[in-house]
Amino acid sequence: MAKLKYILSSFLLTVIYQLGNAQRFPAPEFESGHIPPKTQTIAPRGLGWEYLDVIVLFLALSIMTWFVLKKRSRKGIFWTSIFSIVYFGIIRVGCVCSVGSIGNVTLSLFQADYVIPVTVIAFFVLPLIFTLLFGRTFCAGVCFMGAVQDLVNIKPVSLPSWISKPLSAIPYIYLTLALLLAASGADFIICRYDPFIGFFRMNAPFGMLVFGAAILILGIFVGRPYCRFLCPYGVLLSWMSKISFWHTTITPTACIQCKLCDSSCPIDAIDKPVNMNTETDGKGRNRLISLIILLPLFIFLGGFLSSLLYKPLSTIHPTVKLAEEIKWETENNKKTESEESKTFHASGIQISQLFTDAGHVQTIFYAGTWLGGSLLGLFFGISLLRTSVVRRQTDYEPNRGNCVSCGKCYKYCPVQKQVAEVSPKTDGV
Amino acid sequence: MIDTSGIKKLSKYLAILSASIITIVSIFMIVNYVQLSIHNPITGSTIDNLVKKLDSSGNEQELREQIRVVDLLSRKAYFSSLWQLKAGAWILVGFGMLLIVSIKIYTQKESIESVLIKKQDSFWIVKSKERKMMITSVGTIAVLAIIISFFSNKYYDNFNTVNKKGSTILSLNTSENNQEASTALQGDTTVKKVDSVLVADFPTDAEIKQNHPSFRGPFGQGINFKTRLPISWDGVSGKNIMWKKPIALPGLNSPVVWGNNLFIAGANATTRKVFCYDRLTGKLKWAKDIKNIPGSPSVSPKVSNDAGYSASGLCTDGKRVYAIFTTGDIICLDNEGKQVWAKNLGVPSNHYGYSSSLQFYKDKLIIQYDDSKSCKLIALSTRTGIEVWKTKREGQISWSSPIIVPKGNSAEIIVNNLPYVACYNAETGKEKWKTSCLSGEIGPSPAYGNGMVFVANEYAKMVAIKSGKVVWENFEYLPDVSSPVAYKDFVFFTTSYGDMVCINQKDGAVLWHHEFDNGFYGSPVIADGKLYAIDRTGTTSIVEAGKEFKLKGQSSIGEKSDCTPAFANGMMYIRGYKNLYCIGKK
Amino acid sequence: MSTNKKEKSTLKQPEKQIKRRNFLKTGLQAAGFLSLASVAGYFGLKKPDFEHPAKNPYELGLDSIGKIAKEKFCDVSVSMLKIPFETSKALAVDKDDNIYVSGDKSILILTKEGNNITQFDTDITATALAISNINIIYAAFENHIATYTNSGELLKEWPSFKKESYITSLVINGSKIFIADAELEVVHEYDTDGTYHRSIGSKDKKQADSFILPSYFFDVALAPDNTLWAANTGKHKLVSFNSDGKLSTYWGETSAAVEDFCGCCNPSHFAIMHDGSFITAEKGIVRVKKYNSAGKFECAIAGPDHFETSSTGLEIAINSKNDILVLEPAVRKIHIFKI
Amino acid sequence: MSENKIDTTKPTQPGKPIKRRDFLKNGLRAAAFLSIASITGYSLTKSMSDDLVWQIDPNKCVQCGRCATTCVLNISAVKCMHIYKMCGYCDLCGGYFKPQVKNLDTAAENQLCPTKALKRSFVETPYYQYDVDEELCNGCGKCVKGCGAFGNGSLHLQINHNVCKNCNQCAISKVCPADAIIRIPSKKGYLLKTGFQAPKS
Repeated sequence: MAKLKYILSSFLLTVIYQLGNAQRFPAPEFESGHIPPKTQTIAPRGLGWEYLDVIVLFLALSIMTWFVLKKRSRKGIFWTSIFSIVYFGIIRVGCVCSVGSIGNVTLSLFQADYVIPVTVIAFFVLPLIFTLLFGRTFCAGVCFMGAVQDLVNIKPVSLPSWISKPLSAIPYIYLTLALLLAASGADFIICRYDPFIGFFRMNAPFGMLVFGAAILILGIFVGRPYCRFLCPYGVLLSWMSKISFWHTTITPTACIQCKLCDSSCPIDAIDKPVNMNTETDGKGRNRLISLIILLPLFIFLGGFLSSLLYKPLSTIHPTVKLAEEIKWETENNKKTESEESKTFHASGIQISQLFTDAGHVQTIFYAGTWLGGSLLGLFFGISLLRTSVVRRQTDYEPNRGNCVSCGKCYKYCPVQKQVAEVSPKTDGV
Repeated sequence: MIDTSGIKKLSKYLAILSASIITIVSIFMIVNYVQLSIHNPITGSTIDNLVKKLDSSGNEQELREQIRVVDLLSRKAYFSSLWQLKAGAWILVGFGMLLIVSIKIYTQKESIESVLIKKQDSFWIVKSKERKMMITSVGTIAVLAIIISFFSNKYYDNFNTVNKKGSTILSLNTSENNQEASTALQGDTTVKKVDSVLVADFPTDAEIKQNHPSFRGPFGQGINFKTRLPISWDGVSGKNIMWKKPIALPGLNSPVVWGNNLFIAGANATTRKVFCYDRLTGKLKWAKDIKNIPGSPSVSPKVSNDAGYSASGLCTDGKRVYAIFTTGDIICLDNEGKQVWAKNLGVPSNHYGYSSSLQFYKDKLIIQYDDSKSCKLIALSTRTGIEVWKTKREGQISWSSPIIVPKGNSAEIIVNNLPYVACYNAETGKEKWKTSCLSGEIGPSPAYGNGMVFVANEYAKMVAIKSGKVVWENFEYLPDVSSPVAYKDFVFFTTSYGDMVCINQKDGAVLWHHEFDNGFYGSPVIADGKLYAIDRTGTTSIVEAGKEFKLKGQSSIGEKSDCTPAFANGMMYIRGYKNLYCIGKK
Repeated sequence: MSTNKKEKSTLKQPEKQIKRRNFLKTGLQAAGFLSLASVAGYFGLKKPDFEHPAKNPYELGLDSIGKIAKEKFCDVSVSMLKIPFETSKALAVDKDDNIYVSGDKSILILTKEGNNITQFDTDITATALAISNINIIYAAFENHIATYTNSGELLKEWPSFKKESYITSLVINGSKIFIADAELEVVHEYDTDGTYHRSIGSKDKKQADSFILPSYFFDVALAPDNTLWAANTGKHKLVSFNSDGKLSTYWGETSAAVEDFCGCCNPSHFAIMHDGSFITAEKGIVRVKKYNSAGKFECAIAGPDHFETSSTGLEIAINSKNDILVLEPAVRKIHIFKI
Repeated sequence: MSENKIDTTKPTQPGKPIKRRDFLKNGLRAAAFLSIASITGYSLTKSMSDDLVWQIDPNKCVQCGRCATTCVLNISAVKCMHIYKMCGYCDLCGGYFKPQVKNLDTAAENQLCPTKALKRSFVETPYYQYDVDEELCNGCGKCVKGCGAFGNGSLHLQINHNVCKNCNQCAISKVCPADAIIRIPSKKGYLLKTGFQAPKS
């Protein structure tokens, strides 16, 4: 790969190089004493911003957490999210965001020659740690994508779980794909297909604008469609949140079963009370057992099926794409007029060299698809299992995995009101 | 009460208003965009056509005018449409916000009590629905995956190195295809360009320099172009030893490396083998038994221990590897170890054992074939093994190896024997010049630098030759087994008595001399700007290749070695008597 | 964790609702699967189309420019001489058609078949060569001139010109020698014994007879009628001077068309045949062309395909048989064209 | 991954299971912390305090025109930069004029630049100065190609930090046929061609 990269160079410029850097036209001496101007370059963007971003991120997270867990104030959460839209979205135009940083971190893990800025690592890690401690307060509104969707979600409609459950498998697939592509150095799809960035840039490929708009319009009714059904970072966060040390609750103290919050959650992340002993005999247990037995099969199938796709997937990688083209040329004994092929032939690299490079890439994809696929299989198996498992639950509680601590349910809880009236200083945890 | 209702009305109207504006604007923008993408005035061909017309029809003034007008309009159109897009975007954002706010106000509920708690399926029904849904959707995805793979695999080739099935076929037919293709692609460019610029069946000089294709590295000149090389290791403690593999058969030939393949040969009186290792893992990829070659003697001619049955270095051009043995057997194998061609050049009568190493130039395999009867320089076609040219040389037997001196599109081959140093045209085998200056039993190969050839031998002298004319001579120190190497303004060599000498290329003056405890048989080589010299005990002395003697380090593999190391980036390969070592940075 | 006790009764919904929901449900399912199928179809059935790659809307049609139409070539027979030099600069022939080449700090003399006669070293590579009728070699070394016998011994070192002078071409006219100085942008006229006569080409760049030489390419040659011709490369023109050094005629047009000269400093070299027609060499678009004595384009002798793209400074010499010798340093060759 | 299996509700049954669950949970927390820490640690070993910016390696660029067409901005952030010290100030400028140009004036029919962003101004015989109007330049690279073909290659495409949004994944970098678009530490600033010495004087 590296070899390919450094040999590739423009034909015309190699021409100049062959001239041994001898200039065709020497610099003139002006009798009129005209002084040639300096080449104008704008000073490169200062580092200050990048580190400021990290600090702001940290502060925003802390404040958000405070509002969520201590103050339990939806207003506070709302305004913090507005702030992050303004700062991270409009002022800093959204790059780099924590969601996208997955790509950079993965690449830094897998590609030897890629150095990753510390700030990007910070962006990746801070939300994870916060979530592991306090739940998904990042999603509540520090993430400007979430915030935007929260903003537009005017008429929330609750989706029946038989729609939302299968859809929520997409982030896993997306994440796996993103990791694979980033690790192989092919692309950062998360960043490339970020639906909202276009709005903040006021500039985007047409397709992306349409996609973004569609998601926003959908978001008017369906709460946070991107967060729930696409966001790959959300997967990691939900894992963290599930085992977080602290997490927000609907009610400040004890639930009084008033059912008022029942449909208050725009993203259906409230677990309703369940009393056990409800399934008809045997069925459940047998299914459970059979599913547990089937789990390895799921894993294998997942791996196998996705490994079937490694070739088409690998063509996303430029090297393989080029190799495909050159192979086609060698088979049909003609030249495709594409820039790629022109550049390749001008570079004078051995075709065999290109093919071996492509081979290495495909090997990565082959292994990657197997691994990722089997993981997907595992997730599928587990989520099936969880549909056959019941946990007794007496109160209305946020589902720790899915709840984004947006605090919209607070105001529905009468207890909260009382507490608020009794003592404005409420204790959330 | 009334108040709020009033606000609500207002917000309602606002919402409707902004919504309608948004729709209109976005429609405009889409139209604009589509126009721009269908016909981009900047890239449009109208002007070009007009200009063509102008060129053909002399100088029509009105045509010029027309062009100017069109140009102006098109640029106007382009930039204004871009401006429209930008403005539209701002409008959309503004009214989008307004819409959201107003709708929010409009849909505000008086009180939470108005929330209705919708009836729900019981827990298990819900769950079973979810389950069904999941299974069906995942099922469909799986089916789709199968369909996709079924169709797509027709279109996509397999370059994968793991999937055995594809790889061998590929690596075979590419070599053929390339040439057809590249010639086919040529069009009317001249033949010269076919083999230099576009890929033919042999590597470019640049590629040769990226590898270690023959004894003493690229072109056999003893200079390597690798970096980040190890300076300290220890074969006993295993420090910086990436891997260590026992070698099945003895041999004094040095490893050669191309890509991830490392080749060595080994032989005894009866069996001869070529080995291919994965240079990264040390895994033995294959070992090819060299036998039943027509004309090959049943038992190899007697050899001395200092030469052995496999002293001649192999060489590889990345597609094929070539090996020659004391029996006069020469064989060409592909990277998978399959025999491409093989022949016997006639058993050499050589009282120590034939030990000249192979070299290649473009598609010619260069063999210095000296024995007590005659001296020949032979070039075989690397692909077929058919003789391209053969040059009989004056003089007597030698044990040295040829070096290649690339000269643009051609190259020179420089060869020692007794008493001549001679230069041949690599294309034709024609002798360019010849100088008589050596005596004794010629072991060391020539060195080349700054347009000068440097040769030396024990009981003779060290001579610098420029295009056939002797520039200077020096008798002070002389190499006997190992070969000199010319680098920058210096010539370095070592002796079997443990001397390491640096000589000034300009005048032949000894710049420095250092005496090590043990003698050298393996030739010193320049790599990463340093001189690597392995003495007979297997200790490598690393010396800065400069005008002062600076010892950079001394490391031992802990086993005897008379070979010359091979290099890849960050790695170094040493052949000991028993084991093959890969040295790197752990 | 799961248990298997009797299930509590669940609320029943009215028929309508169920129907509607089922309808909705199936609809949604169908939609979802369709979208998936379409995605799959796109990826699975999409065939990579290499036949028609995306064109570059901003393509600058360069390939067409170098090309010379077949019919514009004159029919020539080509042969080649290899020369040993890494870098060669100057080329000349004497009246017996021996070939003189300077390169690698030496001067090499070959027979017309290319056999080595002699080679002798010089301190620096000669930048220009001229051979007098009595086979004395006039060699220019950037800013001074030396004369040698054709066996290589030095006859005379001329006092050097201005230090920064750079001589790119010499031509001998009986007892006179014209020296093209690309740095001073003039042609010096000397006697062959070294006495200065005059400098041709005015310093004032406004004047028509001033030379504009952006780089060290400045060739002079002698027409059969002994008029001096020089290449005003900055203006893409060939100019001639009468015996008292005044500008008499010129020709040459600027464009990339094969009939004209383009790029920097062209024609970089030229020579005049015995019938007075011009042979010009260009760099950038590397080509050698023939013009008649009036400067009208006749035919192309060799186009870019014949030379290395990078080739510059194709020195030209004409021997007694009107063969055209073209030195191509980049490939260490002398091309010999017979018309 | 196996977090998924874990029961996350407030434990309500008495006795052992609670302990078990909490134990398991703490274990998982530890695991999570460890994995985060290790990933961070590893990437930190390959980190740098500086930030990365996108630049074009002018020696690789082949002027395929995709900078103009694929940048996420409507007018690409890639601009033509003029390295004046490399310029020959020619009258017949391969970057300014159409290849087949007859008369060397600023008339539209002779100019190469589709947006007329390259300006030509007379200095003295025979020299002209060429300047780029970055407002108009859309980085199509036509002039760069022309200059490279007939001139010194003093014009070359480069990404303007001021315009570039520095996307985490530059859209152009993925379609560049020559892999010329690379990340460099921001303090390096610009990858400008360095002028070579003129043979004269």
